[in-house]
Amino acid sequence: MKRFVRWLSILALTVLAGALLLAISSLPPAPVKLAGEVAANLAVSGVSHPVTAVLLNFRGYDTFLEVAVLIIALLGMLAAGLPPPPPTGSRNAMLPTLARLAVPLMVLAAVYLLWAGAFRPGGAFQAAAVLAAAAVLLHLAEIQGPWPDNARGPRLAIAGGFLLFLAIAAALLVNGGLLRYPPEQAGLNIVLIESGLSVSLAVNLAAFFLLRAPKS
Amino acid sequence: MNLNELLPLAVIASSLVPALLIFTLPEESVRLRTALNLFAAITKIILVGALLIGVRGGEDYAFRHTVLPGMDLVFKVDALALLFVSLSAVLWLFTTLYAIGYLEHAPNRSRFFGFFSLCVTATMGIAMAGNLFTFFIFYELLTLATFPLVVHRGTPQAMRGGTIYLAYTLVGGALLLAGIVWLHHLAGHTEFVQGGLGNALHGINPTILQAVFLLLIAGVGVKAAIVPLHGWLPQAMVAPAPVSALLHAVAVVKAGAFGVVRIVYEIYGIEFVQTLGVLLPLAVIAAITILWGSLRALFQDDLKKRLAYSTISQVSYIVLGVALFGPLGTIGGLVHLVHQGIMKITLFFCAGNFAETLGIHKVSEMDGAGRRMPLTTLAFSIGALGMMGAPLTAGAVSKAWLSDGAAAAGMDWAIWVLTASSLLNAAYFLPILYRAWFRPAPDSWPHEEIAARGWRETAWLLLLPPLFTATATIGVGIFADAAFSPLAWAQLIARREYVSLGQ
Amino acid sequence: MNLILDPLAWLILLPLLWATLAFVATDRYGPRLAIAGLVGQLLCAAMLAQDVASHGSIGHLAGGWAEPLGIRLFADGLSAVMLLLTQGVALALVLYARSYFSQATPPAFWTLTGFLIAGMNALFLSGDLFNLYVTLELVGLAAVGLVAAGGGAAQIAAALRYLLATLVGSGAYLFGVALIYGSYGTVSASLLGQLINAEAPIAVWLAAGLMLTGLLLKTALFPFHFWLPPAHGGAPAPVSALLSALVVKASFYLFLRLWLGPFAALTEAQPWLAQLPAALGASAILWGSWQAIRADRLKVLIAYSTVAQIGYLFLIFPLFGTGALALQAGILQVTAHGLAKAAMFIAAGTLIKVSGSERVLGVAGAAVHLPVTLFAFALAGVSLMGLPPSGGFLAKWLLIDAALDQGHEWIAGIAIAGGLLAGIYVFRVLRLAFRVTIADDEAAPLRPAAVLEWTALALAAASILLGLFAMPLINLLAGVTR
Amino acid sequence: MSSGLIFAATGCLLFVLGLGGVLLLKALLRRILAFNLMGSGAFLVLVGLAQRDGTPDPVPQAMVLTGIVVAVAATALALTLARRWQALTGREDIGRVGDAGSRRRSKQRERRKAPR
Amino acid sequence: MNLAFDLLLAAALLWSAWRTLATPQIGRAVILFIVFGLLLTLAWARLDAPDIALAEAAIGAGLTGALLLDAVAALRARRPNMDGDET
Repeated sequence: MKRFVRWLSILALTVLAGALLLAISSLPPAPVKLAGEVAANLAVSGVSHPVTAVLLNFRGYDTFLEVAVLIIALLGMLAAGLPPPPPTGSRNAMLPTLARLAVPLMVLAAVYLLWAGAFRPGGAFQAAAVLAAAAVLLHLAEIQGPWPDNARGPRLAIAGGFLLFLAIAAALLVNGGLLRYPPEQAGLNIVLIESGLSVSLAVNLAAFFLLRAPKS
Repeated sequence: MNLNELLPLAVIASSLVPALLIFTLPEESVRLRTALNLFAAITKIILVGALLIGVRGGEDYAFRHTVLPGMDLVFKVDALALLFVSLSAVLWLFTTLYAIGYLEHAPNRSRFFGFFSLCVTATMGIAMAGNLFTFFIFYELLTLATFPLVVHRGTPQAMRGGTIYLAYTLVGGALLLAGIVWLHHLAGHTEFVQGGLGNALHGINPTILQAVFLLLIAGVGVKAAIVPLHGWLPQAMVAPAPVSALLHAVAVVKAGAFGVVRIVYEIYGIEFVQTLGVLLPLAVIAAITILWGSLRALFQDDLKKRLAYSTISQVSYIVLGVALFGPLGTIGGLVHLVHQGIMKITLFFCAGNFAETLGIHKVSEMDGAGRRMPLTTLAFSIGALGMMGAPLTAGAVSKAWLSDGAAAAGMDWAIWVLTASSLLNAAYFLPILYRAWFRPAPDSWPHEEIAARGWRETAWLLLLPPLFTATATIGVGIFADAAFSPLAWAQLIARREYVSLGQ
Repeated sequence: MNLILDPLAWLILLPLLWATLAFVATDRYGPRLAIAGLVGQLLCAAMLAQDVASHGSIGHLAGGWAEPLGIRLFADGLSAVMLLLTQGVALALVLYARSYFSQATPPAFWTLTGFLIAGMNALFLSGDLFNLYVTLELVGLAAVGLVAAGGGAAQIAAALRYLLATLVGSGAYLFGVALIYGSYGTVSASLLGQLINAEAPIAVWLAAGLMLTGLLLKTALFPFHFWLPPAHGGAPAPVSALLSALVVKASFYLFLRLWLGPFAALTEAQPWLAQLPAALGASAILWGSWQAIRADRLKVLIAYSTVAQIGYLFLIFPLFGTGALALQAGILQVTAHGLAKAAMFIAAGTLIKVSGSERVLGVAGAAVHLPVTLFAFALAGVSLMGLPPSGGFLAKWLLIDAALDQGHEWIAGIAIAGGLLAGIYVFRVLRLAFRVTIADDEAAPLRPAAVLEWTALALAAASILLGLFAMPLINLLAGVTR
Repeated sequence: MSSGLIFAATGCLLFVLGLGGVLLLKALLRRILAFNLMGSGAFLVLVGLAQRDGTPDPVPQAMVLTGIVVAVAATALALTLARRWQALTGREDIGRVGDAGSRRRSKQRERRKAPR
Repeated sequence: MNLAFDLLLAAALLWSAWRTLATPQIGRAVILFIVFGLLLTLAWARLDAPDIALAEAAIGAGLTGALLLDAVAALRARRPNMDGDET
């Protein structure tokens, strides 16, 4: 029975794969072309890089909710019970030196990515990832200890960036819509949001590694 | 909202509000609860009195509230509704008095009286329902409100009885629901109209209409304990005596019988039922139930069980009366709705007294009970004689009209059924009376709980209600021709139902 | 109107705000933030419903960009009903939870609850398929977090199974969105409603299939229900209530929206498709009821009842004929079940808390020492059985009526049979409650806090009263276009 | 055949592969990996199919950025749960043990409560 | 040339994905998943999506990979016997 179900599922999946391939190979061109719309409105978006414009202006609301998803994942960890911290003293002797050298460079890279996001590939998410990686490196080098589950600092940092985003979204309701930037201030708003976000996201991502149950 | 809309609501509220209040009362506040109960019962009787006078004068009392598009909650007080309303309102007062005495030291009285009042609320709703939708709402509410009463004692037998009761009534409810929605779908509405829905039903496939009729009658037939849907009633007698009174006389089986009346007269219309060819089968089923119930009663040693089978038989008199085409049978059926209630409640009160005072539960333990408890036994005898149709009692009036109705409808076999049933009634009641009055008393009673004080054989509150209802059994028989007697009222209803038929 | 007080926007912002604050603040402030926030949200939902009732549907351009470039939020009668239900039930549950968790709150409970509600509100208000994906994840992950709360092995197992199911569900949904975007170049639901027609390419059919199936998985429709009983039966009572009453409805809502909106042309072109969800719904009713009848633990019984009750929601799909009956039946069922199931779960929570036993048998004697809670349980049961007067009854009535109207008598039969099966499992509990227990003679068990009993009763009473005052809800739905 | 279409086709196959993995594999970690493959497949289709005519489209690209972050969030949560599960039970898959175990436990609790 | 490269890359993606699920050792599977992520980065570059390529490298392959490695190490540390990888 079990084996039968298994083979049936594999058959069904194969059929699905075939149908999907067939479907995309015969697809007529799409009637709506958003790339053109993005290009047409890029000038008033506050940034010159189209992906950033979509991410933080045209579809900024998606990004807003997505930050909440990241926080929820962290909350889920807290709810389920944090893993214990790794045993200390097993680090590679070279790690602290490496970390001390690399971390400043990584921070620099993050700032660059954040700044670059306005007009070329990069932005808050990539910057946050680099920052988080720096924090993890510090942690592995045992320079930065694990965060206990009631640590205030990381929580404040995570909440702060998101609350800033929320405050801007709410304040802009005066313009008649969530996150509806006035064109002349769009750039400033986006920079503000992205700076807040990169810290918030970085701490959030780092917390996946650093937030550990207190040693029993 | 004017007074004519308000009055039906007030009748509902006069037991619904006390029910909700009683639920919140702590167990110890006996006085407050008693006061509330009596206040509610008396208020209701006064309200019903006002309605009686108004309806007789041709006043219309109706309340309408839209629940869904095209579906209204309707309370409509017509003569038929009032027949049932006043029966229940009056008997409720006595049952309440009786229950207060009966449950004097029992636990969980707040819960009991809460559901008790809720039961009566449901009965009022059933009586005053202006369409099948409303009828169904209160019909199911009655099921729900009686279940906690049936299982009130919490014993394994009570649990079993309650479960069987639920199984029957919930399935019955489901059938009824299916019938009602189907009818609503076919006819567009389910309002009760004198003479039936008429045109709304014409042009519909008769087979479908027969099926719907079957569903509807089966649905209400469960509560009316029509054979073969009667199985729950003998099981439910494990409930405390006031609850049995409620089930057998005031509320549950009456709700079923009343439903049959509404469906036959005011949904399909008696003439249309005749045309569909389902009137005769209904009469036959009723006749079978009458005989079957009486036969089974004959073999029960448990007193309450014997009474339960007797109820099965007697309630179908109402159905039989309804199924006899012509006003005489209708009058017989309707008047029996009231008369059976008064007589049967007397019997259950008395059975409760025997059980509470002396611990008598079985017919075989009845020897000499008449000497120890003469008043109760007297009341019991009157009730039993009434059931047999002895002259000057309520039973005689109903049976006379039913027989006339059968003759008028050309269904002479029904007369034989009635006669046979009367003989059977005598066969299962007379031995009880004989034992109670003429056999010597045993040395000790099974379980004597209440000692006699002078001529007062048991507690006040247990004694008065059966005495009153026994008196009423004779009263409605002797004064059957008085202005507000049940008979006069049944005649009024029949006149109005058949006027719309042009008879 | 004052733009900054736009109730639609605040329904999303408020819960996010208090959830984030609860994340930073200590547990002591969690309940206060939640209650204050939810009172505000309830107000917003009422205002929004008022607006919808007078203006029809209301749009809100996030970022000020019109479709297809931007995301358009919108509210019509359907969303208004869901929003009202969500805020109302959540408020009662939060009040209950505050007392229920008075000794120890599971970690992150308040903040997760806030994010969960935010996610649902965002879902009810979104008109953009990709944005809806994000809200789905928001709801799904927050719900998983709540299930995991407490961290016992049973909770973790339930959470893991739930997580995998919800991730596969949203994964399939996302893949469908990708195909849709590839086919039309937009993910705006309203635009797609105009673009998609019966001659749509295969990719669109596949997309619809994947998205709808993914949502069925998240809604736990039979046979995708396997994750629900452990998750809903194992979580703390307020969480179970939140999940059973509201969370599964969110993905159902989306299913319904897609069915009636973007994919309407597809489902109308192939009417037999509608039989599939109905057939699964019927199976769900039978299977879920059967499992509830033989469940050993009280909360598992209630969870299986949810499996069965979800089935009713899917019976409506073949019945969208010319009239509005099917939609009314579906939404009444959503509302009535939401209220009743929340009441039942928290009543069960109180019963379990007092008796100390999670088994159905633990209810014995509750009629004596926990009358209010038991009464709430019974009223909720009345609505679940579809007995009058209750919202569940009206839903069943409309469903049967619609079934007869559209000539699908078997659906009417299933609805009636399902009510009887529900009667068995509800009365299985109720009759036990009346059983006299030996424990009665001993010291009475401790009485729970009043708020635990009365919140359950309030929710149950609401599900009953819905059976008498359903017209406002029906009127709200009148403006919902197919 | 454009790059877009090639990678969209790859995405379809990855999605089905991942889906099969999540449904049919036992080990939790493996299923989490499979979920990530599923997600990557969806992302490739989203961008690849939209760019099948060769012109870049920033809208799906932004969506994928959002999607990647959501995926990492889900993965982090799933891994925490899997680790916790293994720490509690020593198991690295979830069979039907979850129900049976909880039922057994509830009965044990029952028994412990009984004498009170 | 480009077409050939794309096809090769697609094949490599599918192969690494397949191996990720099929390889018997979980540690190796995670490594293969990281390889898959890096290949995916190339694919994003081929699709003119440098933003995603960056994010995929940093988050998709990088952070996710690190999380997975962390988890594998933790799981392994708790296993009673070191030799038994999962089946």
